Amino acid sequence: ACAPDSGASSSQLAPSRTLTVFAASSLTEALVEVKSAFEESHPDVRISLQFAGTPTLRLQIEEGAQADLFLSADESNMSALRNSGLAEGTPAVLVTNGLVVIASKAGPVRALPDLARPGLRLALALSSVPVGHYSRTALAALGQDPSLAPDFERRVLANVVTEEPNVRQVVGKVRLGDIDAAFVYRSDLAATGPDVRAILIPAEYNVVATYLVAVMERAREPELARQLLGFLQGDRAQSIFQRYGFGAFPS
Amino acid sequence: MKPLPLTPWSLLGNAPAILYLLFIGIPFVALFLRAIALGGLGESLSDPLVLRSLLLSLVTSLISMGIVVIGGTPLAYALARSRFLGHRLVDALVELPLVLPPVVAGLAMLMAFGRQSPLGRAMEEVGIVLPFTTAAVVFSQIFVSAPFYIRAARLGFQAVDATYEDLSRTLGRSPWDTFRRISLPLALPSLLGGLALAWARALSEFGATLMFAGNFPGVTQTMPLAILSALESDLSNALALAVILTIVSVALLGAIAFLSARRERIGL
Amino acid sequence: MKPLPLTPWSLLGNAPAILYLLFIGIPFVALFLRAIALGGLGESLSDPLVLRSLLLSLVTSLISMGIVVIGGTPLAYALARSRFLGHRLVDALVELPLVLPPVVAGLAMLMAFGRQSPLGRAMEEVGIVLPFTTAAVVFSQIFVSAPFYIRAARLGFQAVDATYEDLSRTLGRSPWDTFRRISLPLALPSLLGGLALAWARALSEFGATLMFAGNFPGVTQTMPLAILSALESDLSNALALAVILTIVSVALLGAIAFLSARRERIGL
Amino acid sequence: MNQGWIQHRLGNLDLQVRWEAAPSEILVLFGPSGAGKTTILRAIAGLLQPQAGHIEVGGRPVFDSAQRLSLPPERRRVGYVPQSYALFPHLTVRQNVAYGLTGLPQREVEERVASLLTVFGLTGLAERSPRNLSGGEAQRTALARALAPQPQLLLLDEPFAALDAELRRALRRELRTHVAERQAPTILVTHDREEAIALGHSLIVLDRGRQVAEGPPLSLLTRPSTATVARLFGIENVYRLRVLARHPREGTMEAAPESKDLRLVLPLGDAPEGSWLTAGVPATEVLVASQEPQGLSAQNLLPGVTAVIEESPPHIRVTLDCGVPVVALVTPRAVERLGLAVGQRAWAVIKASSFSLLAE
Amino acid sequence: MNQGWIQHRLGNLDLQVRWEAAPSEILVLFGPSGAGKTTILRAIAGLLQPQAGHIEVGGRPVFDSAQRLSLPPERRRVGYVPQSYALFPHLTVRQNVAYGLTGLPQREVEERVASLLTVFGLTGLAERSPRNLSGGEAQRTALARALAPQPQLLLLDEPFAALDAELRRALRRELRTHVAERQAPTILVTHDREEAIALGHSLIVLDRGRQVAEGPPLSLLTRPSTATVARLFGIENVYRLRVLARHPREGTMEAAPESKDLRLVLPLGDAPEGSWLTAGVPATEVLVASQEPQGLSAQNLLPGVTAVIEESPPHIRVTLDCGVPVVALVTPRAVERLGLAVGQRAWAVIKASSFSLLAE
Ligand SMILES: Nc1ncnc2c1ncn2[C@@H]1O[C@H](COP(=O)(O)OP(=O)(O)OP(=O)(O)O)[C@@H](O)[C@H]1O
Ligand SMILES: Nc1ncnc2c1ncn2[C@@H]1O[C@H](COP(=O)(O)OP(=O)(O)OP(=O)(O)O)[C@@H](O)[C@H]1O
Ligand SMILES: [Mg+2]
Ligand SMILES: [Mg+2]
Repeated sequence: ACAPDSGASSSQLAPSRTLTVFAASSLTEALVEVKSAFEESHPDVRISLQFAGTPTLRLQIEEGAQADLFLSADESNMSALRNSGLAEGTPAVLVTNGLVVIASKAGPVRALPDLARPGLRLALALSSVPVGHYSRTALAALGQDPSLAPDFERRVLANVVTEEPNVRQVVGKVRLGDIDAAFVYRSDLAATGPDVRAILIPAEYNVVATYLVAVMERAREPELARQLLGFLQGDRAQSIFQRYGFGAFPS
Repeated sequence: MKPLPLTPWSLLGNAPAILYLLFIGIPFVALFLRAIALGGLGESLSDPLVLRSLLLSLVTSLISMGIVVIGGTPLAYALARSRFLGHRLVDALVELPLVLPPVVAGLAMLMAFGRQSPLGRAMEEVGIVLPFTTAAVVFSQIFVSAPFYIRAARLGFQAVDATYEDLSRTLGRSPWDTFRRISLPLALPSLLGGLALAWARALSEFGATLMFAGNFPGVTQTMPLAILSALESDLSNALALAVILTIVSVALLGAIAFLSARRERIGL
Repeated sequence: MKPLPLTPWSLLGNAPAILYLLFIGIPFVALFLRAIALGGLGESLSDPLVLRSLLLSLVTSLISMGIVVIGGTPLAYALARSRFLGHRLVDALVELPLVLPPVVAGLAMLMAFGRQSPLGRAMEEVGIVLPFTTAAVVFSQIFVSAPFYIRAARLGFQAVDATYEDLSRTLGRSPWDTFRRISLPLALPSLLGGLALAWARALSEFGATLMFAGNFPGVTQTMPLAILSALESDLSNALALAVILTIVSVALLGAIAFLSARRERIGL
Repeated sequence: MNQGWIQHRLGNLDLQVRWEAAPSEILVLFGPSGAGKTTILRAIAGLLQPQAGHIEVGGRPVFDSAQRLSLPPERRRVGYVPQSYALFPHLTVRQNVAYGLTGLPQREVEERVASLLTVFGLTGLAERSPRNLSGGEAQRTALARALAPQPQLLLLDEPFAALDAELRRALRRELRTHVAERQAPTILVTHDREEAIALGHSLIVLDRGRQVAEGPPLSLLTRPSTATVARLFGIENVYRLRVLARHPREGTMEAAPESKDLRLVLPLGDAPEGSWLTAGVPATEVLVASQEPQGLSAQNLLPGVTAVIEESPPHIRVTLDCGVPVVALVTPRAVERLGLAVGQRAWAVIKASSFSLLAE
Repeated sequence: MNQGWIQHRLGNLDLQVRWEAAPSEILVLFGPSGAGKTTILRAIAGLLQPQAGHIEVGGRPVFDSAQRLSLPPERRRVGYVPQSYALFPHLTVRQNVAYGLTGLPQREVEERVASLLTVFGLTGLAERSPRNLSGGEAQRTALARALAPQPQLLLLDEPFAALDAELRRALRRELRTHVAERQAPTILVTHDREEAIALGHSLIVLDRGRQVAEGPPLSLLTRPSTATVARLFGIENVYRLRVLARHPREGTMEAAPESKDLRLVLPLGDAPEGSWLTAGVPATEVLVASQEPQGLSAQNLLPGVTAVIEESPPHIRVTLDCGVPVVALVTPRAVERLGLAVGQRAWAVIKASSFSLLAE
């Protein structure tokens, strides 16, 4: 399911406090597990998760949504919130992420150079959402790779048929086989399944996406939120994140 | 009386009917086949979260439809019959919500009733907070679905011959009696038709809801939002939920269709 | 004749009218005020990408409506008049697309016409590719909007007294002539009403389109998708686009309303 | 008292009428198609606001343009049977009839409806939808529906037009009884002369919105005072004549149509010699003779030729060409006996006193 | 030739009828409300599929249940004026009339429509919407619309019911001319005896779905052969009598109603002594005397009491109670002269030959 409730074991104790967490949708699976872990150790706390694209979450917070903690997939949206005084203190780094190319197993893409073959159907995320921005950066970097065709970047972009506002939709379309290949987060590999092959991007051309976390100014439970923030940065949570393909936060 | 066998029309009517059937039937068949192939239907059905979403969808859409019918029916009747001040204006405004992509509609509601707006702040001061509550789900559903009901009801009332209403009045019945016993039953097929459209729309609503009410399980996560969430992680679960929603909605619409068919049989 | 002044009703009708007006009016006012406050309207209007989206929206919705009207009208008439094989089934199926959240509808279409399906592969072999093309935009719009038109048209045709059609036949007019000169004009208010609903729905469609057609400027990025894309980065731009879409849609709906008002004046 | 007057313009109709109907009286509105009869009923029922007027039902003003008074239809206590019946299509015959019966215990409603259904011969059709009624059945249902709430004033728009002679007679009797018993007056619209005279206690003759005559029906019929009324009432022979000579001692005068070699003897009137007048005689008062009549007291013996013979049950209508056309209504037996045939010579026999002088 | 037969069940109606109408003939369907008249027209027009039957229009079969033939209405070339007019509400009067004129040059259409509008007195209303017509105006529009395409067979359902006497007469003339000129026969539904006889070349009398009589109207009227027809045609006095004595030499027989001290002299028939028969006499053939009549040739002099006096223009209907009720139609003048009043003694005078023996 999408956001499983705290397990049956903890439900005897009526949770008295609720934390609302707004999180970028790429964190979905990992965060659901982290939530269970936290609730296990804090039986009186219930975490309510709200996943969406980072810009949407920011917009909702700006328009008055009540959130205790905000997990952003990039820096710019977080700093916008900080600038408008909605985020408390300096945002902390949560995890890092990288990009990977995924390709439909039934499709013709087996390696990076295949991306430039004419007639392919590729998907990118919108340049305005973090992953879309990162994808274009990585693509531009790959264009410098001498082992690839000289106009690699142009030819790949010519194969793009859709710019998705959400990275999860990109994954879905590749899974369905209607899109041959796409740039997604490394952490998304956890949600791909067997129909999809992963093609790694050499580290020198890859990007490092940094996820930030901050307690919100209007938090109802600021103290608890700070506790959760600490928990997120702790070993237990970080190991869960790593299992889902995220990099450790550089402490 | 035995109706004329409209043979040429039945045939001509059949061609688009078959095409349309295929066009909408195939995706549904694909959806169902894939959902079955991927499995997970039984699992989803026993998931308490799914049941909560389903319940939330049913309850909120029921409330929305109640409000739409109670508020929309007199409005539609007024639009059909009387020429009150601003009649033209309201008539044009009724359909306005349809032209906004639901996400933008949700955004507009957020900007109207959210904390950033004077209205939202005033409401907050008296303790009313709309955004990200179950009430916001209802608001979103009403916003996007009411026009369907009101428009259909208005056309239905307009098609009722005013002679019947006149005659009811000469028989000593008040305008209210006349409305209830003449106009309403005569327009009922249109009202039910509009209600079916509006209900279907409300049940499938997610854009405005996501923006204005958010996506919190048990509070604002309706079935469409649950499907959307599942879609981002677990296709088989998403498809299972979509199948469940379809079946439940079809049952509801079937009930409405049954009601209007019964009315037709007794001679409407 | 001077109609009766239905005073109690005008009043009772006014209360929901005013409430509804407020309820849908306030978000629109908020939207417009915010768009103006943030500026960017002029800028967006001169952005060639915006104009391309607008044009794409208009062209695709026009094509969709053409197909919906051409295919849906005889289907609605057949549903209203004849009892052909599978009549009940089609009747129930007509509204089915409404119950799917548009995103799921798009997913279903992708699974039906995409590369993974036998049908999609067969089509691809003869050179027809639907997903991620402008045709897919049209398909998505038809899928989500046709039910509104068909249902309204069906109710409209049902309200036409069959006596008129019978009489037209005795006057030597073929079923087609009868349809064109009697049934169609008599049902026209309902047809136009349904068309307005369907058009508004098609213009605001983005869920199915995003899923089935993708979001590519100039090819599949309609106005709602442009708004959605802008929403992810630049609120002022998104609001400006929403305002533009609203104004254009209102102009279209106004034209339809004007047409039906004219028909009413000449005595329908 | 039920009375009133209205003034209303509608299309090319300029309606001006004043009426008065005592309790237990049937007032007949009589006039040709388009005279404005339906419009008057609609105004009284409250379904149309006349531009000016004053309307009282049962002594109570229900409309007054000067006082800006206009009671809604449901408070006027009138029963209205429109020309098109307007039966509620979603209700059965029984439910239609019961519709106006509010505020009564269920049992009483059922009894009243049952008795009305019996009176109107609708018992077997009680559960029928109005769609499946014949024209006459629909008309009877509409009548029963209007009578059910026992209105203070009954407005009937050609209520018997779709009924056969027998039913018509039975329902006329029913209507008369109803009016007499309930002291509830009725305004009845008809274009049927027989009906007007059979049912009406008083009569208003309308033509193109104007009230051209009023009074008790029989006196209007036998002494029609204008050419319009005469024509409307079927005084088939109307002539424009010039007075040639006055014979005050015999109580007669002689007159002739323009440029026709023909003299008619009329009852003496006021018109001076040389003036023009209009005189009429009903076809029933004209006798036909196949041989030149001898020793008859009748003063007008007009020779002519039989031009048309047509049936007009229970009579035969014979038109003679005597210089002017003369229409006579004779019995079939007489036609047979006289051996009348088209083209034959024949005489029209008219008593001077049979002529009416129509003031013009 | 236009002919056919149909059999059809509808509700409690069991319709069985056979008809035949020669070119330039008007066939009248006559019968009480609910007899099935409208149903027959709808079947001929093709708007209803009878359960069994064979229908020919202009010699061409358009329906045959055995051959499973059923032409659609538009190929039957019939013109139909339904009882409810059914004018197209979205078209003007002119457009309604022009509706059936297809495949003609525009100018001809305009001319034909203009001439029809003139004939039907609709010229001033050409651009009106049917909503704003009076009942009679609507009926005329429906007639003009049906006539416009010059159908091979005209089906008229009470086409003059909403018209005043003058218009009715004028339009009847128009219809006769049309039928004669165009050799196009007409089937006309009416419940109006006068209309049936004035217009019909032949007549079918229907009662509850059954054809109870047929033939030329006048002979049906004067020699009605069954009690039903007699009643329908207004032979007001119908008695069930037992034959007491036969007087073959005088050509008469004596008969009496059950348990009534009353003897009637009838024309001689086949019924043996002691058997029952039904005899009828039209009210027009009954004379009324206020004193015991002396030296009259009439064989039935029935003493009685005046029970009812009512107007029935142009006559007065007097009902005497002579043991059995006897209805007489007399002139107003006679009532005046005889000083007739309710409750007075009076005699009914009936010639033996006036009685019709109604086979039962
Ligand atoms: N809404 C209207 N607009 C214009 N003219 C109208 C309207 N309604 C009625 N009329 C005209 O007013 C006149 C009187 O109409 P009304 O219905 O009162 O006639 P009527 O006496 O009942 O005739 P009929 O016996 O044919 O029913 C008619 O000439 C009709 O055409
Ligand atoms: N659809 C129906 N279902 C059941 N009964 C019907 C239906 N239509 C007509 N009838 C019945 O059939 C009978 C004949 O109807 P029809 O309309 O032919 O009568 P009609 O002779 O035209 O009478 P009228 O002079 O009153 O118009 C009526 O008793 C009517 O109630
Ligand atoms: Mg009228
Ligand atoms: Mg009939």
